[in-house]
Parts: sequence; structure tokens; C-alpha cells
Amino acid sequence: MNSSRRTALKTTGAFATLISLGLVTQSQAQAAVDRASFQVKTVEDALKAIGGQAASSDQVTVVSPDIAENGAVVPVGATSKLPNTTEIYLIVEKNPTPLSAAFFIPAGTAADVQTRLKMGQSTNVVAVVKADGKLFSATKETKVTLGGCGG
Amino acid sequence: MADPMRIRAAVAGDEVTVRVLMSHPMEPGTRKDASGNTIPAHFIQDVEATHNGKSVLKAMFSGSVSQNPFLSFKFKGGAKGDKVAVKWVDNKGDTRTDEATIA
Amino acid sequence: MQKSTIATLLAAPVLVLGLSACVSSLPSAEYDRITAEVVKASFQDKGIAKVDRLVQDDANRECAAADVAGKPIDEKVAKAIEEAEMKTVKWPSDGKFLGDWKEGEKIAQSGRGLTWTDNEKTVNGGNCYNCHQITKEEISFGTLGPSLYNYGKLRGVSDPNSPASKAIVEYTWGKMWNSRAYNACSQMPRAGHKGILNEQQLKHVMALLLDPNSPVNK
Amino acid sequence: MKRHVLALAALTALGQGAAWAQDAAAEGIAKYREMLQDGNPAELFEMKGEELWKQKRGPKNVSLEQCDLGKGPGVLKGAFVELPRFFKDTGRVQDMESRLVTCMETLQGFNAAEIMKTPFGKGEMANLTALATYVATQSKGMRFALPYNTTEEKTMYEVGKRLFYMRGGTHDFSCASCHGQEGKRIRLQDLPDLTKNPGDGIGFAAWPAYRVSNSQMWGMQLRLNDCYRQQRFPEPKFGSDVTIALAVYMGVNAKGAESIVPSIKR
Repeated sequence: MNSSRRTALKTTGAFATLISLGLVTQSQAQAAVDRASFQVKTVEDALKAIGGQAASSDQVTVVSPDIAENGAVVPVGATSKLPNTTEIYLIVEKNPTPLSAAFFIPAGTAADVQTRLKMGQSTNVVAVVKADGKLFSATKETKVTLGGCGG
Repeated sequence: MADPMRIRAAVAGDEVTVRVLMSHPMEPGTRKDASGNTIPAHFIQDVEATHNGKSVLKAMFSGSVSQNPFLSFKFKGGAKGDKVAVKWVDNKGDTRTDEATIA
Repeated sequence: MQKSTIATLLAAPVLVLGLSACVSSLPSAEYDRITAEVVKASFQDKGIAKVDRLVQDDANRECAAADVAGKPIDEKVAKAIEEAEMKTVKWPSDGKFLGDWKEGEKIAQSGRGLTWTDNEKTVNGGNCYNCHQITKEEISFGTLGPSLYNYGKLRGVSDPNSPASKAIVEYTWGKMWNSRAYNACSQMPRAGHKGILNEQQLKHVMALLLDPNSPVNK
Repeated sequence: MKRHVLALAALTALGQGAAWAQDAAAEGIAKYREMLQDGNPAELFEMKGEELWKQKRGPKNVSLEQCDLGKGPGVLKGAFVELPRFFKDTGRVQDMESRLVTCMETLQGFNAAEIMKTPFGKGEMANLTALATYVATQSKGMRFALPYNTTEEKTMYEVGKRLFYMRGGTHDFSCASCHGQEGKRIRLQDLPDLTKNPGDGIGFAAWPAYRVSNSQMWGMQLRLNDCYRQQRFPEPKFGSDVTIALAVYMGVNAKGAESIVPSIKR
């Protein structure tokens, strides 16, 4: 617990410095998440960056395979049936920097996105969505297998 | 300059499905080369898709998105013949915009 | 474009036959000769993988020839190979056959070593899981070789140091040192004989297969 | 879908050795592969290849559009599924990649020896792979039918067969060690039996392919190069007769197999 709080503090500090140096623009700083959110090292800190704890919901689905033949390319996506879903986040729990991608969904666009992520090892994949300003999540485990020959 | 994207956009009913492949190394900045030196980060950070000039999706990527990124999403209000444009910007400030016609 | 070996080598037979449109066959030995020429012209040293690795010993030449002919190897030839290969088996210098199964598992998992992208310092793996099921926990295993799950248990090895286990312990060591001593054309690498694994590594893999405490025998 | 069924069929063939966990694993892998089919990054290389094919390039500043890949100058459709074949002008049996190098030399004025010495993924070699991806894709859905009607091709087949069974290197591997039987795997990867037609889009009919393990596009030349690396052999030179002979052997054996290129592989 202690160590993760320390990390959070450090990250916040670093981010403030980035703004003061003008490395992070005002518009980026105003977005729901910022560049620094993608650097945090734990799932808790990633959730903090997104805006707090997320309630698990059966209206949210993580699309990720049960088994990935190769961790370099794992098809991952998320869908939400919750009305007014405006943001979708993909978090890979065991990656060094868990927050992997964020999607901002304007009105008229479906809360249904897919991409491909790297995974260093078998891990939980968490989708967090923001709907009506509240956070909801769903989790699924993906096993990453070792390949043949040199693997 | 970066290689072009492959964008496919197809309408079915009232929904347009857009599938994008981007040509990019997506180097996270944490890997080491054979001689032990860290390979500098080089990855796409921001992606935005527009339909007739109106934003239909924004995304932020980390270096954990796979090399040659794939992105798929759906939006309403598009018609056959309309243009869908996708723009990305990477951490080095390099950028690329490509366009496709909805089929 | 480099001149083709095939074109040069074929020049003679084509002349003899005249430039007929029909496809002509050569005696099998002639194709063997052309193949040797093609191999010589096509491969080059790269990193630690030098062209001398292509030199065929009797075992490899005879087994390949039988495969090309599409029939099993002659029994007498097979016997001779097995006898010769058996002579290469070196037994543990201190008489101890088993090491640490945990180390053995790491060696079984690793497929590294001896390719042109490896170097002299690369610690060789055993490549075991590429072809064999071993522990139950590892679901990513190959099927080119038989399952080795419960290897010791199925063979009744409850104490690898007991006289009752001696035969199977020795067979397992010999098989890993030089598989061809027991089966002339076995596809299994000759781990000891070819210097893929050293004595200590082989002991660890032995423990993985035969130690009653190894997950293999649970 | 077809691949999925095949994977399951192979699985049942495993018989009693296959535990339940294993069935689930194989099914999971089949599903993973299916998920990747949509949006294969190989399309990026195909696009680049098309551009390179039509672009005026090289010391002579001409395009490759008059390149003869065996069916006459500029004919792309069906060319790939008839390669390797014998070419009168070079007096050689050539595969798609070595034939493209010939065109780059004769039409565009590039130095063939230079191109063939370039490491995979770099410079003109990277362009060559993109071109091969484009050319192969023009025969997508067609079935392999090498002409196989000259003495040179017959010789190459016989040489290829001998190379396929040639055991060597530190591990005594031959191509046949992995690809000489049906229904086997390395780790969880199914191994095609290349001594016969292993089925549509499998083995010879699955390349060029995008390799997800390193995000590279691989043609048959690199596929064979890496097989030999893992066999612990020395390196076969690009376009050398060893690579051509093996391609003839596999290509003739694969007669009737549907090409699904560009495919996507682990």
C-alpha cells in the first residue's frame, strides 16, 4: 500500500513539473486522463488517474482471448451497454504500465472498440468505462503461452 | 515519412464500421537492444477519426499497443461515399493523416 | 545473378539427351551428387553456425537415405549404428545420476542455444517441451515425442537410488546422452554426445523425470 | 472457420494423450487466431508492394509492371501459384522472390547481388518482401499448380526431397524432423506435413505471412532461412538453389492447396 502511494505522489509531482515546463499542453492536461496516467505502475494508480474506483458491471464486456498464442499481439476490446458511455479504458494488470489505451466516445459513436495490446505474461485484462460520469468495469483473464522452438 | 494507413469503412444499416491499420513500430521505450542499450520510446500517442470533419473517435495509446496498431470502432450517421479520415501523432511529433471512402 | 549450380550440373545430361521437351529422370545417385553440390554452393557460415555442421556422420547419412528411399533402414545397418553410438555414452563421473528437478524444469523449458543468433556464452536449453509433455502444469508442449508425464512413476521408480531402479535410471541417462544408441534413426537430439547439455544439466533433467518429488511424478 | 474445424479435427486425432486442459488450450488458440484474421497488418505490406510495383524506380527509372513472373510480362493473376518454375531467360528455376530480383535488375537496373546480400527487413530487401506480398496476394484463393514439366524442375524436386530429409547441425534435425508426419505440434503450434498437400492455406500455401511474434512480414525465403536457423544449420544464401529446391519440393507436393496469402502467423 505504502509503496503504491509513494509512486502516486511521485507521479503527480512529475506531472506538475511537466506542465510547468510547458511539455504538457493545456488541452492535454484538461483531458480526463493525461500522458502521465500511462506511466503509472499499478492498477490502483491507473484507476486513480481515471477518476477513482470502478463498480463491476455486467453491462460492460472485455473482449480478450482465453489464450493468446503470442503476447506481442493480443486482440483486446471492450463494449458497454450502459447509456451515455463516454470513455473506455483498457488496463493490462501485469504490464509494467497497466493503462494501455483510452478511447473517448462522442454521441453517435458506439461504445464498442477493439485494438491489440502487448502482454508480457498471463494477466487480467480490465475494461473501465465512464457512463453518466460514473465508472464501471469488467475483468477477464488471458493466458499467454510460450511459443515453439527458440521460445 | 511514415507509411500510409490502411482504412476500411463500410456501412451496414445505419452504422458505419471503421477498421484501421497503422504502420508504426510502437517502441515502448523499455526494451533493450542486443548490446544492452535501452531502445528509445517511439509510439503513437493520439489518434482521432473524423467523419465529414466531425470527430467520431479520439484515442490515446501507450507503448503497450502492439506494433502496427489495429483499431476498430462503429458510428452512426455515415453514408456510402462519405469520407472518414484518421490522424495519428506519435511521441516524436511525427504525424500522418489518411482518408477512406465509406463503402 | 549468380550462375546456377543446377544449370551447370545439368548441362551434360541435357546434351546427352538432346534438348527434348519431355521430362527426363536421372539415376538416384546422380541426384545425390547434385544435392551435395547444391548444399556446398548454397550455405555460408553465420555466427557460431559454420558450414562444417553439414558434414554427415554415418548415422545421419544412412537414416536420411532410408527416408529418401521411403523405406525403413536396413536392420543390420541400424544395429551397427546403435552399437557405435552406444560406445559414445559417458556415464556420470561421480556415479550420481540425479540433480535438482527445479533446475531440470528450467532446462526443459529453454529452447535456446547453438543457432546463429546465439553465441558461445548462450546457456543451451534442452528444447524438451517443444516435443514432449512433461509436467501437467505446462500446457504449451509439443507432441513430436511421447508424453513424459509420470515418467518415473509409470516405470515404478519410487527410489531412484535403489537397485530396482538402476536399469531404468541408466537407460534414461543413455537415451538423453545419445538417443541413437537405442534407436538408430531417433529424431531426438543427442544431447550429451553433441555437447548440447553438459553432465550437470543432464542430471537436472534426469531429476525432473525420475525424482519422486518432481511434479512429473505427482 | 475452416481452420478452426481443422484444428479441432487434429485435436481429436491426438487421441488419449490429450487431456481436457489441452482441448481447451487448442480451442482457445484457434479462437485467438480467428480474432486476428480481421485486420491483418500484412495488408500494410501489400499496399506498399502495390505502390512499389507501379512506381518508376531504380537507375533506369522504370516500374516493374512489365516483369514476367512466368505467365508473360505484367501478368500477375495466377503467377504466384505456379512458382517456382523454370525460366528460359535466366536458365534457372526461380521462386517468386528470386524472380522479382531478376526483374529489379533487368528492368530497373538494380544490382541483384547487392539486394540479395541485404539483411531481411532492410532497404531494398524490405521492398522486395512488400513486392512479394503484393504479387502473391494477386493469386489469393487460387490453387497451387506448379507447371513441373521441365528436366530442371524435376531435378530441383529430387534435390529438394533429399534436402528435406538431410539431417545435420548440432541437433541432427532435418526438415522432416518437424514436417514429416501428420497431426504433430511444437509447443502448441500445429506442424504441417510437407511431404504431401497439407491442406488449403497450410504450409507452403500460407506464405508470405505476417508474423506477430516480431511484427514482420515474412516471405518463403525468410521462412526457410529461419527454419535452418532453428535447425542449427549454417545460413542458406538468399535465393540459393537449396531454397529453390525446397520450394519446388513443397510447391509440387502442395498441388491443389488454396493460397490464402497474405496470412497471419504466430
